Amino acid sequence: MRDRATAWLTAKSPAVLLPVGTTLLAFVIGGLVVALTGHNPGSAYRAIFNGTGLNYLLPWTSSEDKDFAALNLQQTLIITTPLMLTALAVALPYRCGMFNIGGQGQYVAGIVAAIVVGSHGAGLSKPVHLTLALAAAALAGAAWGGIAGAMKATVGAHEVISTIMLNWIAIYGAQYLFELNGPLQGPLPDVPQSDEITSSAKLPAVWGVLQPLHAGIFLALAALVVYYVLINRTVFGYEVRAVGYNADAAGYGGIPVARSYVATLAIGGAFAGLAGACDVLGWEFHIVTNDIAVSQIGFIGIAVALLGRNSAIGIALAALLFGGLQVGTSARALDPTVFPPQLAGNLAVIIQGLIILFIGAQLLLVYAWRARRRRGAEPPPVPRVDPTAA
Amino acid sequence: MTALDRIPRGARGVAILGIVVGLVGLELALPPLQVQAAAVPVVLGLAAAACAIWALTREERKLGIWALLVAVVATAFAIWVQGKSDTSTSLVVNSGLFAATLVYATPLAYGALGGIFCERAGVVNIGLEGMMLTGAFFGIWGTVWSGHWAIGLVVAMLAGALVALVHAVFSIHLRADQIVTGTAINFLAVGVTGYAFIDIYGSNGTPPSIDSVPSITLPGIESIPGIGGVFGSLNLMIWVVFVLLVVTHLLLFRTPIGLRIRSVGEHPRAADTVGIPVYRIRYACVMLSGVLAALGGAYLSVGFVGSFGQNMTVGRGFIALAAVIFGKWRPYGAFGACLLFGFASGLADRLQSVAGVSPNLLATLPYVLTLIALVGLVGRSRPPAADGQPYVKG
Amino acid sequence: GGGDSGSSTPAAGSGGGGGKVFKIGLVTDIGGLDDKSFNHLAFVGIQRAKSQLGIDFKVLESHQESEYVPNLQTLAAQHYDLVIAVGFLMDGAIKQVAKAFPDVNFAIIDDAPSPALPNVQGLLFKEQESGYLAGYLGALESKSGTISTVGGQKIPPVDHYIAGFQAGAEAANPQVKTLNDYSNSFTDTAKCKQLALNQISQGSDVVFQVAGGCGLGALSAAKEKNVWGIGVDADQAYLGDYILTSAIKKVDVAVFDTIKQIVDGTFKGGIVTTFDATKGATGLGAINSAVPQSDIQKLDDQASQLKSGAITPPDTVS
Amino acid sequence: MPDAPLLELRGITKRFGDLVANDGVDLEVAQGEVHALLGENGAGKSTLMNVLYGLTSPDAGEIRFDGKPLRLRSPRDAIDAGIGMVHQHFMLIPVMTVTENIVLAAEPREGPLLDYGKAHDIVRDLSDRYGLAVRPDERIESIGVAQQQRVEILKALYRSARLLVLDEPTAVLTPQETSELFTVIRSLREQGTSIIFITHKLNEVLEIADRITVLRRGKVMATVATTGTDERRLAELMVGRSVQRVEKGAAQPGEPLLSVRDLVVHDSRGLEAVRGASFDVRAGEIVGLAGVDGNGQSELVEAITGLVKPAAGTVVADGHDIGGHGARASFEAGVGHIPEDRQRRGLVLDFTLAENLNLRNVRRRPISRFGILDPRAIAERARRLLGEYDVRGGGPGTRARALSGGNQQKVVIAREMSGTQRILVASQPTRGLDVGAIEFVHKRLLAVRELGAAILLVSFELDEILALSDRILVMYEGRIVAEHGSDVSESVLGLEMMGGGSAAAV
Ligand SMILES: Nc1ncnc2c1ncn2[C@@H]1O[C@H](COP(=O)(O)OP(=O)(O)OP(=O)(O)O)[C@@H](O)[C@H]1O
Ligand SMILES: Nc1ncnc2c1ncn2[C@@H]1O[C@H](COP(=O)(O)OP(=O)(O)OP(=O)(O)O)[C@@H](O)[C@H]1O
Ligand SMILES: [Mg+2]
Ligand SMILES: [Mg+2]
Repeated sequence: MRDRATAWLTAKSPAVLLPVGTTLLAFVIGGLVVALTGHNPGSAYRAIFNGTGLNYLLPWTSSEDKDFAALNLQQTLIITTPLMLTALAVALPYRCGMFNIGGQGQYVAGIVAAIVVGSHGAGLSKPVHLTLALAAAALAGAAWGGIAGAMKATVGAHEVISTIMLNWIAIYGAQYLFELNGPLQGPLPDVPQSDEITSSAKLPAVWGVLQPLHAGIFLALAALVVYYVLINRTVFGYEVRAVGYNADAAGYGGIPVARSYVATLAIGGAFAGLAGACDVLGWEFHIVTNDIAVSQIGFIGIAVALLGRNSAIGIALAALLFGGLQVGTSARALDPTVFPPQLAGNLAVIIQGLIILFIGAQLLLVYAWRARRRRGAEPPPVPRVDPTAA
Repeated sequence: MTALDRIPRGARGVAILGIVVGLVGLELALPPLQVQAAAVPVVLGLAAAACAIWALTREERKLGIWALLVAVVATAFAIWVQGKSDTSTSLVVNSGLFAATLVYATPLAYGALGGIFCERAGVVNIGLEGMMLTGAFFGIWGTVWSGHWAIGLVVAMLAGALVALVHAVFSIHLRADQIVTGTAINFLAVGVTGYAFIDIYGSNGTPPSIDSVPSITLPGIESIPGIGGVFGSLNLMIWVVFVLLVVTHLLLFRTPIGLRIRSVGEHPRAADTVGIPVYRIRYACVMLSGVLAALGGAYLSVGFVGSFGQNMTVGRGFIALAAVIFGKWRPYGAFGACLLFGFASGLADRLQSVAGVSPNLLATLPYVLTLIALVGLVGRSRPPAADGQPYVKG
Repeated sequence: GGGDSGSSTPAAGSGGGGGKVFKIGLVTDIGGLDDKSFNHLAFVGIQRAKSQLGIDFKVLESHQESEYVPNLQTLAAQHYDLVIAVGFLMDGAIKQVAKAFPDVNFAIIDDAPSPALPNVQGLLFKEQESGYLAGYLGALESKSGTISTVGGQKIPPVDHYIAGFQAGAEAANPQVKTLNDYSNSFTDTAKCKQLALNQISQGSDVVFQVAGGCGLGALSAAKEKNVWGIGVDADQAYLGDYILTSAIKKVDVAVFDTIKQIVDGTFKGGIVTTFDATKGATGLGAINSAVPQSDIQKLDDQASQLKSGAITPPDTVS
Repeated sequence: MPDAPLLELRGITKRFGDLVANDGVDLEVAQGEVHALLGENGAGKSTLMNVLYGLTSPDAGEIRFDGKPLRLRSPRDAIDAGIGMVHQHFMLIPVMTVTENIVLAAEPREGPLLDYGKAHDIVRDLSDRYGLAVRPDERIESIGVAQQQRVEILKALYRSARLLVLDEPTAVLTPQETSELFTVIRSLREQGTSIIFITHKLNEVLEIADRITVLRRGKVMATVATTGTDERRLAELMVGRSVQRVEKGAAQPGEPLLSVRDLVVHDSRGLEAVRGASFDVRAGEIVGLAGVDGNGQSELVEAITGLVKPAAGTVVADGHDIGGHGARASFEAGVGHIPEDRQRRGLVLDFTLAENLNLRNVRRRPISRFGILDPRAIAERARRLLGEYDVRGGGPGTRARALSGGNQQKVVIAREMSGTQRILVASQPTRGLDVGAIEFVHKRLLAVRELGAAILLVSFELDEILALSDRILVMYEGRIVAEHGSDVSESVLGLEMMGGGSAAAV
């Protein structure tokens, strides 16, 4: 019995204990920094945790706290939703050996398309209109990602450069569309803002009032499942992984390598486009030019994907972590006597950075582990990407 | 043997001819000549395009695309310019444009040189942005604290090295995913500099007058028309980046240490087997990269604007990273990419007042031009073979 | 947690209300408290209200757009007496929250919610008045006859300033040439500086920045090239003696006044209060001592015409 | 033989997890001795040498060099002590030149700069002194493996190695190149250099070594003097059983299955590598393609298997024109392909064995249906093939990277020879394999020939070509310059491969 338990532990340790252990370590070190700045890490963390709304799930949370917790949990999940999708936009090309920094641009492309379709066609029935708006966003994201893919497949243009450039083109382009006197500016003459989404194109609310959690979360979860199945259970996914690991061998095996590049960047872009649609059809309902450049959803998606090791479950957890951090470190959650409001925002960013850093370095513990067992503790290999993929 | 024999023959030569003809068409339309007949650039443009196509059909792809690009862009620009009055043309194309090109290119160039060192040694550095931001803040902080810009720059370099050390420890020894670590660096830099900025300087920001990096004026050159407006008086840090550029090139490609750095980035095990200390070199290069990127940030704050603002680098580190790849991990290539980007940024600025186009639309210009250049001119780039891969000894 | 009302010990109340300590909430937009612009000034105003009116306050800084509604909602749910939203970006959010909390009073800066809501007061500024005076003075002091503006983004508060500036400049000197560029960013100081340098090379010798923190770059260009700089929103004369003046927008006054209405029991929703020259909320900051007295008199004349309504500067840039 | 040994290894033990790669190994090498190290794939030879070179630290044991104990913290220490090593997988940097690779980490300087002129002279001197001709300015990636090997040896000699380790140096060499290498080894021996020589080829061992140590599963089986032993005895020591040469029956060729006509193929630099090759391979025969590396064999194979588009000419497989239609079309037409580089092309090393085994037929039923994979079918097929081809060291879920070279090759062969393939292009199918594994591969090739397959065998090993082929083609500078029956002599082939012989006159 004991042997079996040990064997299980040995087998599962790398997958289960390491992330948990390093997350803990991350929080400990983050706490040290908080303490260094003269604050109590314990209460800071309690505030952050409660700020995420996850205390809603704890049985001992009092009922008046529960309302507030519910609000926060809704907001956490509202952010988690697009993060899961923009992370997928990174993960899928990553499996194909490419590094898509362009999630942000693809997300913006999705926003634009969702607004154009979602603010017109008021007469349509909800399912039709909603589907059209989502599809348009996915297509726009796919097109934006596909450009980078096509450039790589045809002239070998490095996707890191092209996606960075496409991000800014999308951002400034969208600002142009909705700016004062811009071609898609909404009805208010002196507000640089788009049209409103008509009610027939809004994602249904599922929990809460005012800015409730919307059905986009199911869309994102479904996308995770799609991703999982696509990568692990389909011929397409098999081919993508083969290209990612070894494009030479894939070509030898008869796999169309160039097509895989285009397809994965396009599908990734579609995920990011859907993220844009979720935000705009789920809770924003319009876009103001100022918001376009400020949004970081696509960029954070990169970290989410890598932290989640490009696996569906990992992405879900990492997105929740990031969503929780963003909401948990919001000013609502932090006591101004502990975190002066002028500094709270930056302290929150520092804590987020530390957590990414330490969770990213899972191998910190692998190190200790390997001292005892030289083999077996390696995390599953992922293809090498970024400037690596030629 | 006549002079004709020395002209490059065949498709190459024709493509080069096309480029020259296209540029001549443009030059004729610009001050001081300003030929006002649309036929001139059109004819020359067509001739250039013909050369380009001739070359393209004879398998001279790269130069052919160059020539085609020049033909189209130069002709379009020349015709557009002809429709404009004298003054609006000279508003756009003047020595200020080239000076602005250098100003925009300089922080990118520092960042890109840093990126080259890091990636040549096999460590991907997506944290350039954060390192630049760190340098921007600590450059100001050091200058204010000491009263001397030089000390400010030293402080910036130290801060950059320290941040880079974090990147180095995590990606070299702990073998974390280098992209995750870089992302974390970017977060940390925003948080730390923002926190310190507000904590130290409050709401009015950094002091209004700080000791700033001097400009070097070259009296002889200053008075030369054209060139004088560009190079006559340049910030010291711009001259430094020129020097660093040459030094980096020599170091990487002409010295033993450069050979070793490149070997570590290409094939760390091979380097290890001849006794090169892989980890030490990687540490040194990553930290050097932090130092250089921090200088780029410090150029923005101490060198150029004389103040710090939260997140004032706004993505320049990413552009620098793109320049590294664009330039195929070579200093001159990357610098060329920085210049291209700087030129396009300066051009977009200047077009605002004359073009009557939305400033937002114009703001896409540098990115669009980079994309076009990427497709047309650069093509495939091969990174150092071990870039991004942690090295495991034994 | 998190349900606790924020601030430290309430000061001894001086305002009315029989010892009741009023709770005032402030929600910033994504520019944050350190935007060197309205968020910061709103914070100044609420701090002043605390020390002078003895109110208790809580500030919620928004780091992303999705926080607007929950931030407003949180304060409203905690029965704050007044919740102030800073910036037109919160237009949509405040409409939603105000409808859900009809018993809570709201105010929003730089926005006139339409249709009007019974518990929301819009607080607008005639930035064009400040811009007008700045442009007028700038044209008077310009030797080259060319003056310029660097805007952050083409958004209403920015364009109000610029439109007024251009009108004022023309009023002072019909031959004046005005240049205008946008940096498309409120943070990229280097870009603002580059734009200003470009304008200066085109002859501008007065540069008016309308770009928040980014605009410091534009002013730095003015300093470097020995031309006049004009600050925005707050009085930026502290930057040095190259500052000609600053176009002021007293968000702090608006915030303080509105809080005072609450304390005095005179607050009304469903209306838009316009803060203008007559309220002393727009105008110029300190004027550089190098400006000749005769010019200051002309300027004063314009200012009084603005107050009287004889001059109404435009608020859109052509 | 001099009395005091130059190198003594005592009780070296190295574990990787539960695996004991070296188990108390003792080894002595005398000054000026060529000492051969023999053993199956995975016996622990490379590991032992990595220990000796400071690349890995042993868990136990002692190294004495020159009579003194030697502590190795890194290869630097080994180099300083006078140990040089040519690794099994070359430690050369592909994008750098021959000169740069040789002087790396011990560069001649001129002030702060690298003195390229002097570096050239160094390389030229060395290559003259040891008779190892290289082109100093070529990049490693554009020279052949034999050249690369010389560069590796020069690298070690430049560092004044007194003990030179050669890990499987001949695996990639032609007979001529091998005998050139032996000349070099002999001259080194005469100059007092000691050499540890690892190979799987017993005849070479007998030819060049003074003494032989055989490893099996990490343990030393025996150390014997070369005089007084023979191939059979060594093979038995290595494998633990007797190994026979494969015997093949007479061929019964049928109709041509693979027809190549006037094929012209360009290499990656756009130069003509194949200049009009024409030949047939018929059902039930093995056609051997002999030639020195770099004479267009690789390009020929790539064109037949759809990896590159031929510039001219046709390839017809089983009635289908497959020239330039891609790798899939080629495989669909029945052409299996054992690629020359199993790690670059043949396998996705990070895929599991099951995934690798189904690389070719992943779009077919029952492996997938409507684009959805059937994991059970995949695993089932993999398990069957792994059993059938006797792949050891892992199951369907094991990653290919974790297998030894021999077993990796078996996986490739299993995939390419199973199913309905009627044509097989086998490129260097036994490169780097031990005698047992070679025996297995050869038996398999003959077995499919019996079943009526057409096999094109490309190999630098004349032994192999002669042992297996029914007909032999010789390729030189992109052309088929000669054709023989299986009874041709090695020397004739050798001459023709070098451009000599009757064909040269054509
Ligand atoms: N880094 C490593 N980690 C784990 N196991 C290893 C490692 N290196 C070698 N091994 C294992 O040690 C054993 C000995 O390998 P080694 O490379 O020494 O064999 P070899 O005799 O050189 O084989 P070959 O003839 O194929 O070259 C093998 O079973 C191999 O799987
Ligand atoms: N990290 C590792 N984990 C497990 N085994 C490893 C590892 N690295 C190397 N090996 C094993 O070490 C052995 C020797 O590796 P090497 O690269 O020398 O291959 P090889 O067996 O000699 O192959 P070849 O026959 O192609 O030369 C292989 O059997 C391989 O399985
Ligand atoms: Mg070996
Ligand atoms: Mg081997």
